[in-house]
Amino acid sequence: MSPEKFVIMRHELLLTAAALMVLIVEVFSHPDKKGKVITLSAICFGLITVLGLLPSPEGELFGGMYITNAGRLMMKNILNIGVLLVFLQSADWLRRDENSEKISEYFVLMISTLIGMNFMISSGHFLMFYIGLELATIPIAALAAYDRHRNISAEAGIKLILISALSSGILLYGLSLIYGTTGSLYFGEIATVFRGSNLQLLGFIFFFTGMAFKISIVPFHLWTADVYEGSPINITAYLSVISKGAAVFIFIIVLFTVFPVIVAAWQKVIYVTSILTMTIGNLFAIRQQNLKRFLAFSSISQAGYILLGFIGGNQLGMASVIYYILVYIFSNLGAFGVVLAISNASGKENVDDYNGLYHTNPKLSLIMMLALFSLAGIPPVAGYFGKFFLFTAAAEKGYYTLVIIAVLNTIISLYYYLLIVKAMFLLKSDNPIEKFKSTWYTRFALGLCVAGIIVTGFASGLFELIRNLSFGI
Amino acid sequence: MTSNQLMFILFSAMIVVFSILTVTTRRILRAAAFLLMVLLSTSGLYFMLNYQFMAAVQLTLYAGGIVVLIIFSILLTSHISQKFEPVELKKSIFSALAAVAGAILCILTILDYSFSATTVAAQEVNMKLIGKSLLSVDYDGYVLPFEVISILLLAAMIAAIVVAKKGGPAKTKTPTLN
Amino acid sequence: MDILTLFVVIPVLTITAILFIKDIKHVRVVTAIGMGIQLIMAAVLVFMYLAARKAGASEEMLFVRDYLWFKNPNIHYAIGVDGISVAMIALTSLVVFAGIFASWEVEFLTREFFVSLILLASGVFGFFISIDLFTMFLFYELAVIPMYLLIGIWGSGPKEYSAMKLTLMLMGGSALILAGLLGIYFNSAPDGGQFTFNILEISKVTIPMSAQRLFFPLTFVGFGVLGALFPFHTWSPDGHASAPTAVSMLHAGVLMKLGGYGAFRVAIFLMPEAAVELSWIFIILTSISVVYGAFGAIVQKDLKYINAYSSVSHCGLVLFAILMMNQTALNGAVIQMISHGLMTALFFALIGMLYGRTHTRMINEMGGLMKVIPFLSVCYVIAGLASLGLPGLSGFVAEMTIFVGAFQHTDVFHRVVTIVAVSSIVITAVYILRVVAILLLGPTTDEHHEHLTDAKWFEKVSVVTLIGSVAGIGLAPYWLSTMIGASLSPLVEKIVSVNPF
Amino acid sequence: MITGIPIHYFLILATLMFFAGVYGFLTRRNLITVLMSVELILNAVNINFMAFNRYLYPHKMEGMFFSLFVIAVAASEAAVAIAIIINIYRRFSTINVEDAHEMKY
Amino acid sequence: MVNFGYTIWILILPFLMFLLLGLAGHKLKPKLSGLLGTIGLGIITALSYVTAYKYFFTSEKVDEAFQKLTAFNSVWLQLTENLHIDIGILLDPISVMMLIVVTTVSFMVHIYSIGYMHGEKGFERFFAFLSLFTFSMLGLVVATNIFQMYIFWELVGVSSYLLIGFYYTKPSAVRASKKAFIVTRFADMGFLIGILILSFNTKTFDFITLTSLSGPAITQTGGAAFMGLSVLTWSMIFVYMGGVGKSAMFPFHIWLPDAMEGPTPVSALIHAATMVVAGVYLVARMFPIYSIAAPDALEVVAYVGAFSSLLAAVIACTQTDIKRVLAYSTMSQIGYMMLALGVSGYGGHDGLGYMASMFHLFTHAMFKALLFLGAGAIIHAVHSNYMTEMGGLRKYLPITHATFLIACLTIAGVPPLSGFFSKDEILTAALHHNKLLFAVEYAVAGLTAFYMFRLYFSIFWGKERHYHHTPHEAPLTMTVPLMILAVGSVFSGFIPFSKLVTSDSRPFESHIEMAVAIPSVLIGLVGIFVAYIMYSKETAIPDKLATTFKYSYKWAYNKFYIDEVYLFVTKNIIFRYISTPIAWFDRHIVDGTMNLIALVTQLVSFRIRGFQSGQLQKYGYVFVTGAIALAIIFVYLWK
Repeated sequence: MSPEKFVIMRHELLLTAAALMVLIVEVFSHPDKKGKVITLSAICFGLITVLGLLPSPEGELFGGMYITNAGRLMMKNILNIGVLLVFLQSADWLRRDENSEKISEYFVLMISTLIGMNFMISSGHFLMFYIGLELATIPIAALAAYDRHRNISAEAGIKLILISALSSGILLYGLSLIYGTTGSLYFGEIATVFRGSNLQLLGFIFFFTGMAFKISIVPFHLWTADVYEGSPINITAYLSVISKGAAVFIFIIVLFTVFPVIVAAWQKVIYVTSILTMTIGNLFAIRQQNLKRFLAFSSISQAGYILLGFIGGNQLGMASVIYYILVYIFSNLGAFGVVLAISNASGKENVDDYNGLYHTNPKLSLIMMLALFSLAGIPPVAGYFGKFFLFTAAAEKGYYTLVIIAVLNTIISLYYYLLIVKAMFLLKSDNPIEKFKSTWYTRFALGLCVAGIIVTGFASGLFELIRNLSFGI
Repeated sequence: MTSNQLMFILFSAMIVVFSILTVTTRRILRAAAFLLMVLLSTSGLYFMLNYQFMAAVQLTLYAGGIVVLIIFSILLTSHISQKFEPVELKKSIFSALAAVAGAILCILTILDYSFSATTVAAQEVNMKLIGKSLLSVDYDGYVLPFEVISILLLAAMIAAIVVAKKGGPAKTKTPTLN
Repeated sequence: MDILTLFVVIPVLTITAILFIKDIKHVRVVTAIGMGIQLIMAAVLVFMYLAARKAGASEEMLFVRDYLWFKNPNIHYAIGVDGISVAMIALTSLVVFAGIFASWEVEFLTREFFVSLILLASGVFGFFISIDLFTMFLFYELAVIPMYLLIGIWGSGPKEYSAMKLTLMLMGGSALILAGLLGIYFNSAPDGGQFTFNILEISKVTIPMSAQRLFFPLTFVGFGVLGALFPFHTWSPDGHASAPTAVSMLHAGVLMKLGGYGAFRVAIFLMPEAAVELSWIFIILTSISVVYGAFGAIVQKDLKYINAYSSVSHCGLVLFAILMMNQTALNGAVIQMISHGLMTALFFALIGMLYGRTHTRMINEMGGLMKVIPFLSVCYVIAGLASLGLPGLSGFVAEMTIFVGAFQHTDVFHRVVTIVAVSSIVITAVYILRVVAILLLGPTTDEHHEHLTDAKWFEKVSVVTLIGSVAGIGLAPYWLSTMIGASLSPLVEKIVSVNPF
Repeated sequence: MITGIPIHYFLILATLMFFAGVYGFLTRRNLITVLMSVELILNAVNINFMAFNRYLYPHKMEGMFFSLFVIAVAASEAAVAIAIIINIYRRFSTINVEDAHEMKY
Repeated sequence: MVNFGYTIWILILPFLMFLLLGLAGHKLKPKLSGLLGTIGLGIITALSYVTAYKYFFTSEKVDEAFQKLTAFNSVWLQLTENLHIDIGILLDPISVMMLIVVTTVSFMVHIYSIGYMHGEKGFERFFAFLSLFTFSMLGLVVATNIFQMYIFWELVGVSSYLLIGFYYTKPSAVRASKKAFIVTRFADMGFLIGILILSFNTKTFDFITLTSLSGPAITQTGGAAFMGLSVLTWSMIFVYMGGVGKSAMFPFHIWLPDAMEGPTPVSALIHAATMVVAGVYLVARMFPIYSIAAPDALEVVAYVGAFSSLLAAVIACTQTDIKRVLAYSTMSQIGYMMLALGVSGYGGHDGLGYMASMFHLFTHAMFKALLFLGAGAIIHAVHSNYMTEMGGLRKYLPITHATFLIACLTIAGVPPLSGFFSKDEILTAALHHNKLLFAVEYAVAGLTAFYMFRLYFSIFWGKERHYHHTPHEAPLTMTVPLMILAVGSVFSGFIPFSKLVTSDSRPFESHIEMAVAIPSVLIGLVGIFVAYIMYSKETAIPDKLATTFKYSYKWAYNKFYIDEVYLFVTKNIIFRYISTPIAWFDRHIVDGTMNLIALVTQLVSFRIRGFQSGQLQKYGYVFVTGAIALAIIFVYLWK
């Protein structure tokens, strides 16, 4: 392989190197100085993130099994940013005594899932796609079960891995049908012979099911809430943002490159499921008390909105989906960051516990509010722009009914986001969360989130960039 | 009826029967045994399909690896003689309905489709070719998945360790959460 | 930097300043200074506008600036004003200015209060200067959201419920608007070419009728929710009742006008054909609003409820006039917006001050206050008289313009509903006088109320500013009416070209 | 060796096995048996791939390799799943799937 | 051409006075503010007299007719291309006459009030309101267009409201003021609708254009007909509705008696002499239209006027509150004026009724103001409003007594006092037009004489009551106006109205028709005589009569229960059956719907929670069935 090809694959290679390095450091470092691993990993990952942003040639490797172009690179970069934020946020959590044994494992697993996602995004072949998908799922199940002292953590782990196995089984069955009817698993080749017969449609639906599981689209979402609730908060954040984002990315790539022929069919599927997803997600979110669970349902409904960008089948839709994921990363990680910080400091995770938070921790409350507003799509924060573009994309193809349903759903979602705001700002508590100071990591992560939430919206250049880059997918 | 067909009927009958037994038997170790039978029959099918390599892999990896793993875990977690309570009727009926519906749907759709065999000459599958393909970086080469799966296996190993590792210091301390 | 953008920048600067002030007591001073500057700016803008018009500037909008923001969708930061927006900006700065003095004594989380208040104001200002639908909508929502905190934190009564209801209903309206905006956007170039959000450009094309039929109701109802269109007005009584003084002032005074302004600027102006075709539905709804709100106000016991219902009635009149779609009625609509904005702000300011003294808003728990706090009481009477349309105060000018304008339609339907709307002036008189009689006149009923103190200096500033404006418009409406009228002509031309009446 | 056997037979067989696995997934009480059902599902998929490869596209080995990797993935999946199951057993002293429902609604 | 440009000051001055007294009044000494107001009004009065002189005697006439002069006009508000509200000053015979009436009476009342209101709390407020009223009334009078008239019409309404409720701590006053405002407001709604219809058809508000014989109102007699009457007629009836309200004609008269809760000078000024005749003035102002283009509307005017005058006269006979008696008397007299207009034709001698109406308006202003001010002096002296608590006061209040007697004689139509002349002209006009109306008015003339002298005798004669402290004559500030007005009442009958104020502004010859005059004087004398018998001494006759005609007396005493009907309508129908249900509907149905949406959402959210059972296999079940369902739907059903 020429060096140029290394550059093309640099995301994956760098990550692999990082994972190995962490392992090596783990082996050779003194047991009492495991904390250093955190710093090392964060710095290392920051470097990778920055390096990933460098311009890169496009190209195909391994006979078309690995495809990279500006658009996919951008997706990887977006994920990198998200993971960096998650790493920063998890620093405090990792420093807790019960986790000190497994710091480097945490990083290795996280990075390997990210490698999986990157391969998934870069795949040009369903085998690569499948392996990437599994690589992105299996270690997360272990991470979900990471908290050995919490029963629900193990429960989350088993739920995740079993449902994911079922889902990948169905997905594989679908893939097998697609393979049987087209004779290839290369994206490009499938696209040329795909005609949309019943069997192919069946294959597509089963494939869709598998993706829907990852994106947690109704009715394939039921695992989401339990796994989110049971997992450690940073894993939940990772699942809700990175894992979902990667799935969205690859899904959009597959839809546009493999199945453009049956666009009418998948638009219908998405039409129905997006309505279901938004509505069901919102309806469940209303009643949640546990913030993680709450954010789980919120993220389900967010997935419904994201589908709006798919349905147009247009370039604006693609761009707005990618853009929205970016925005969503900042917003959701902002929210999770606050939840995590508070959970670390006080162990409280319920909405009631947040009563009167503003009076003790005003900054955290403000960040939380900003993040929630961004999730709800309230201007002038980025979420507003993201949602607007998604809706615009759907409206461009005339899906006005869908847009109206979606905007009405945003009202419901606003309701429950406001419930949190209400708890933090309006209500008083006899037993508020005490004032505490976060560490540098958390602050930095939250600062990045806030900057992202505010800047991503106004900086039109960013969206323009995404729009231009997404053209090549 | 040719011997092929006979063999096929034999294997498929075994597969179907043992599959159903696997998911219905009330003794867990038997279930594992039935699963093993299914996997073995499957490898027989692979022989029939003239994929000896795959049949071997199936035997070693699946039958030899996974099933053994499963049996170990059964031994770890259950009494061998333990008999499950029967499944709730409602649950089993509904699940069966779903499964049957899905099967009918898929079968009808499959039967509806007329597969057209390729006209390109078949490729002799031998170990050399498999090895070459597995290490090829060109079209139809599988070195990249091969590399990635190694990462996956490594990650899975670490994951399994992380999960199953008997608790460190945290175990002795009272958990602060929950 | 152009003068219009300053209207958004100054609030933002003020907020920044507030955030960096150490001493919490200086917060309100800084706020007052900031909004004072804004008021001066508004005056300057009015003069600049008039001067420019006098100098012969004949474009529809003046001081137009257009910066590309997003290329696709074609979003610009486009601003510009005509007489209507200038008038609304002036109104807003007046009400905000008065509002700040009315909330001089906010003790709880002072800094946050003023920040939210100014954020709200900046949304409103932004809305009025925008001529790009996207930016307009952005500012619109920006103006709605701080309401939640303002009512929820500093409100009274069932504030959480009210705040939630208000926010959700308004956002529900804005959801419809959003759908409508997208529809307009994708029909803004029926002959091919670049889609646009720019109002001026869209107004030059005719949106296909089939699209108009769908999006006119959406946008109109969407804005109508904020304009308290029956039956989407129910956020108003609860919201106003629970809101703190300045917020009620701003909300009833300015924010509800966003509804009318938007309904006019977006719904009617861009889709006149559908407006003509479908207006009858909304005319019926608005005439119901007008009469219904007034009747509803008669039996209320809470001062703020009375005023909220009264606002339903008056804002219904705004929408009613807008739907009449002729120069005079539209002119009346704009004047009514301003007039109602001022006087309802005045009302709420006074109610707030009364509440601050008596700690009740129930009219049957108060009585004979005229003797105790004459200044506030007289001001209340003046506000009441303005509200019931006494000549010499602004309400009269607006109502008469609307009635005369609405009556210019030759068909029976429009004239009959006009007469229905006219009947509201009597009902208004009934509830205003009822309140005045119970609240202010007669003997003092509660002995605790006998030692109340009259208005303090900052309250006087607040109230006098508003009364001055109300009386100013009422006594000499000509300049305002002409300024608005001149700006309306091009808009009306477009509407009239499709209006068969 | 497959002359006289239509491809449909293989596909139907795989489908039956697949849905037997699904049925098992939906009804088995023990987490390990659920895992076994998953193995059935994956195995069914493998049969599909192999059959397609042999019958329709014998000039390439995509289906076969896919099956190969599925087996590998299945193995790692099983490993992790079993690790978690054992962990659960340690915590709950049971691996009845119905007992793992602390989180709901 | 005489320049009348200065007349604008007639409007500006009182307004400035209002602002000065209203804003700075509480800082001035009460005395000073009263004085300021009075001086200001003196100047205005002087200006008015100058104007009248110049208008009637020096201004040019065309074709013998007084011209309508627009002394000042400026656009106040442009509504449509054609319609604009102007603020201006229109001088023609009736407006100039009204200027005289308004300023004179107002000036008298100002002077009187200095004495009457002495020491009252809110003295300066009183004068501020008086100034406001004067401003509004003058603006109404000189209005150049119907909308200006409407503006000032509303303003007089509100000044009246403020003044009736001057004693705002007194619940009855508050109620009365509210009632007055709302009732007139309701009538004004009719006025406004009338204006809208009228202006829509004629495209103008301007009085000169409207009333010009070649103007749109008269030449195009309205558009389509509605219920048998032309649109124009309807508009004029609606406009008249405003007049009915303001002039307290049936059925909108109920506010007037209650309005007597206000300070007596106010009653004299507003509710006797000036504001209440605004309705008459309105009809007179629009008279050409009524007469030529909408005779049906004019009939309405006549009948409403006649019925009101009769009704009021009957009620007045039974009331004991002297101010109420006077109020009903006012209503009755205004009925006369309305009737006169209603029976009048246009131009020349046909316009006798019009002239008579204006004439009566003028004389009535004098004597009714006198009566009220006199009543004020009496009340001032005895601190009671009820004639049952008075008697034999002539000893204590000589000046008041004398002037009051003059006024009573005047109103009873005893020659040669002014009332005789004006009433006689009205009866003449009625006789020529409609015998029925004449008969009614003839009877009313008798009743008027009766109840006025009932009042007179009860107060000044009869049995002396026990007073808390000896009544004493009012101070000079109060008696001087009485005397001046008495002079006016006596002599104003000699003003040659038919030369000055006529329907077509051209003078004509009028003379007393003995056939009408003699019977009317006779019946007046009969009325006085009956009253003398019944009330000059304490007798049992009134009570006896009251018991004989128990029911009719009770009905009349209770004002024919019209108030109760109104109360029923407002309290029961509007409050109980309209407003309360609407408020309920709003809270429960409309708002309830919104809450219901929220509730249903919550409920659904609760109901579907079973999906999220926590059971892995249920999740799997949903997963699988979901996949199968999607497949069935999208592969087979919905392609």
